Amino acid sequence: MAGPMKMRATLAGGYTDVRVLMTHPMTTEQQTKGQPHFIQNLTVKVNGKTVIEGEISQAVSRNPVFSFRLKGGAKGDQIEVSWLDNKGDTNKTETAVA
Amino acid sequence: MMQKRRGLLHAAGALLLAGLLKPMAALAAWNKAAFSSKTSAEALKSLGTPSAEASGGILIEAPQIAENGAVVPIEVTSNIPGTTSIVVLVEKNPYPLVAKFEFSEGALPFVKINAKMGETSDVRVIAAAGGKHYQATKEIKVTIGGCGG
Amino acid sequence: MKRILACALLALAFTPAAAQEKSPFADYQRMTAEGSPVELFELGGEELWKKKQGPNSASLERCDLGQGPGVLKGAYAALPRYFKDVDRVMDLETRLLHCMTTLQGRSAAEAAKRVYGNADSPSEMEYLSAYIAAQSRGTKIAPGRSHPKELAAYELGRKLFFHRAGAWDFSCASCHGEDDKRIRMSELPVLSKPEFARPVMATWPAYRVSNSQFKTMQWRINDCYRQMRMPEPVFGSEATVAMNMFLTATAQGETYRGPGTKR
Amino acid sequence: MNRLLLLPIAAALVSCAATAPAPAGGRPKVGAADLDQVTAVLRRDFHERGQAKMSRVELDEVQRTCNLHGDNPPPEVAKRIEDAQLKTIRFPAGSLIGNWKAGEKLAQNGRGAMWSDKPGDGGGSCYNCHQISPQETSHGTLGPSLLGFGKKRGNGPDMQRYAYGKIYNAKAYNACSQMPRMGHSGTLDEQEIKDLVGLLLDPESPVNK
Repeated sequence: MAGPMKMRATLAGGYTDVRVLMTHPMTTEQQTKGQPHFIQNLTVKVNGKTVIEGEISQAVSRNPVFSFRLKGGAKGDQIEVSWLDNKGDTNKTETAVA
Repeated sequence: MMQKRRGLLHAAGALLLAGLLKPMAALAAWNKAAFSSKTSAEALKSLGTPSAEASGGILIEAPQIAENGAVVPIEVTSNIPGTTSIVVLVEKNPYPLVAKFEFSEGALPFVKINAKMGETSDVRVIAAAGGKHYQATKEIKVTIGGCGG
Repeated sequence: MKRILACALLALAFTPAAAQEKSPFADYQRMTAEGSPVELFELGGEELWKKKQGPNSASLERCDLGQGPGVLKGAYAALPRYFKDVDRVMDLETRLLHCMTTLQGRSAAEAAKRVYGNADSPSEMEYLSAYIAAQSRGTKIAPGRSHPKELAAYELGRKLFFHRAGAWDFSCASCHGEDDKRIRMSELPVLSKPEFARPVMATWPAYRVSNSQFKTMQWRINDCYRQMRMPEPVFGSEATVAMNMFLTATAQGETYRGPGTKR
Repeated sequence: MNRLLLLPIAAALVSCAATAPAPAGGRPKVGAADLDQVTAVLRRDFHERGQAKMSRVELDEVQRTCNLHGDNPPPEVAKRIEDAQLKTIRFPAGSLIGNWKAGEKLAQNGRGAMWSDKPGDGGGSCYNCHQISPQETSHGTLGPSLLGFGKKRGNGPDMQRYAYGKIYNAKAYNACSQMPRMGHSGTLDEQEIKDLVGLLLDPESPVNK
């Protein structure tokens, strides 16, 4: 069961600042003697349209925190961030631009 | 025929829910070759970006010295017009490639991540714009904090 | 007249000229705090505060942390303090343990069985401390400084801070006693001086990036005694609450801005 | 005083009136009764764990004296402590210079004597407080730098004896030193102390390059 996520999207001088926090162990091969468990794919959507696709690795810190910037944006835009890890677990969170 | 196929779909759905089937993992792109490369040159080759021109248009904001390598904040901004992707590598990590981000309409070429660094190393960032590749590097020192107890 | 003078000196201590020069880790500390997952622990704490548990299947929402039953705003910044219902001084974790037993009907042994968690599963105390401390952001640190038992706790904490014992003859002051000293590359604040205690106590409890764990003051005191080569302090014992009182009172007046993010 | 400076003072006076200024947190005066009170609290509020037994809360002569005098005993009291502590040191025969490479490992190792350690495991935690070899930049500053220790002081028998004794029991040379008594407390054994003496005095050690 994936742990909680938290996201904040705020208008900041011409762009939308998106900060997303994810609960995930992001363990490495070395730590787990070959059974790493980490997020591989990240997707950021604005009003349903994918704007950022990320491929990340076991070299991203545990409980990852990402900041992104979206062009322009207006109050109420729906932002969704989802992740998928190497064991098939997924989670996503949504928020409206404040 | 319809009946059978719907039955199959239900079964697949049930298996999916039970997490026995790998749902989208196989579908979503994840460049295994690049992420398993032991050198940044090898990783870049697997990403199809063998060479990249040094450019001042890539800004890397990161601490000069990190108290702990488990979390090293790295903020990348590409001011190169038409930037479509940003790749972050830590040269001396066992697997240098840390992350790759692709930006389409609606997103600025910017990202801030927390990366793990095994030791003091150069961080290398590659930006793709207009079919060409650009790069910048910054050294981050990693020390041992605390009493080692 | 003496108090006015003390106040004046206090003010001068905060004019820019007296600010310490930038530590080599200032950027690292700022950026890790900005990009910290600590709020995830606050979420976990909110859930536990409201979760019905124990034989009484009750939540902690009626727990009185000193500002009245269930009042969270500014409660952490006013701890440790004296509680009439138990006639003793308590810090946050001691008070939470009290509410777990009285409101939820849990046995103290069960509730305190696993007070220190780990990266894979933080403890209830850690989640709850993150959530409750966050509700004091922006409030001035003001522990109890009037009741005789509060003053006694402060004095006991002060004696403990300078008391050398254990296999390596250490007191807290052995490491936290001289300005501008380091262990390895870690700067050691002189916690018996207000100007050094303030930024520390304003950011505990805290998320530690080195092991991705959220840590509380009881853990902090416990782990210091471990590294002082002393036997282990009992969780929530009078000695630990007294030490917490001494450190918090020394930082009194600072605006609380935790939970923090540390190495 | 220019008007600008008055502002913070005025503000502080106001805030001071609201909350009492932080209490002066300096070292308290402690007498024998205070030490007994604190020791009684430790006996009650601490418990044994692993190798950290409860006997560790009982004060010996050094700890009692240094606590009573705030680490600053009068000269004749300090002398009495140092003489008594010197007698606790068992100096092995022959050369006291061990294997500096092993010494470097011991100096790097921050564990030892804690409840989380197995008895005998761990090292000297030397880099926590001292600069030793020039290559290690992550070193502490609680103790003096030991860079070039042997090169500056020579490595004859007297200096070997001083270095060995200081690591074995630092209080034999400075009654209330903050440096732990590594040999006396059983944290380091004879060979380990000789290896650390090697790190300090061996001309081949990076400390003396």
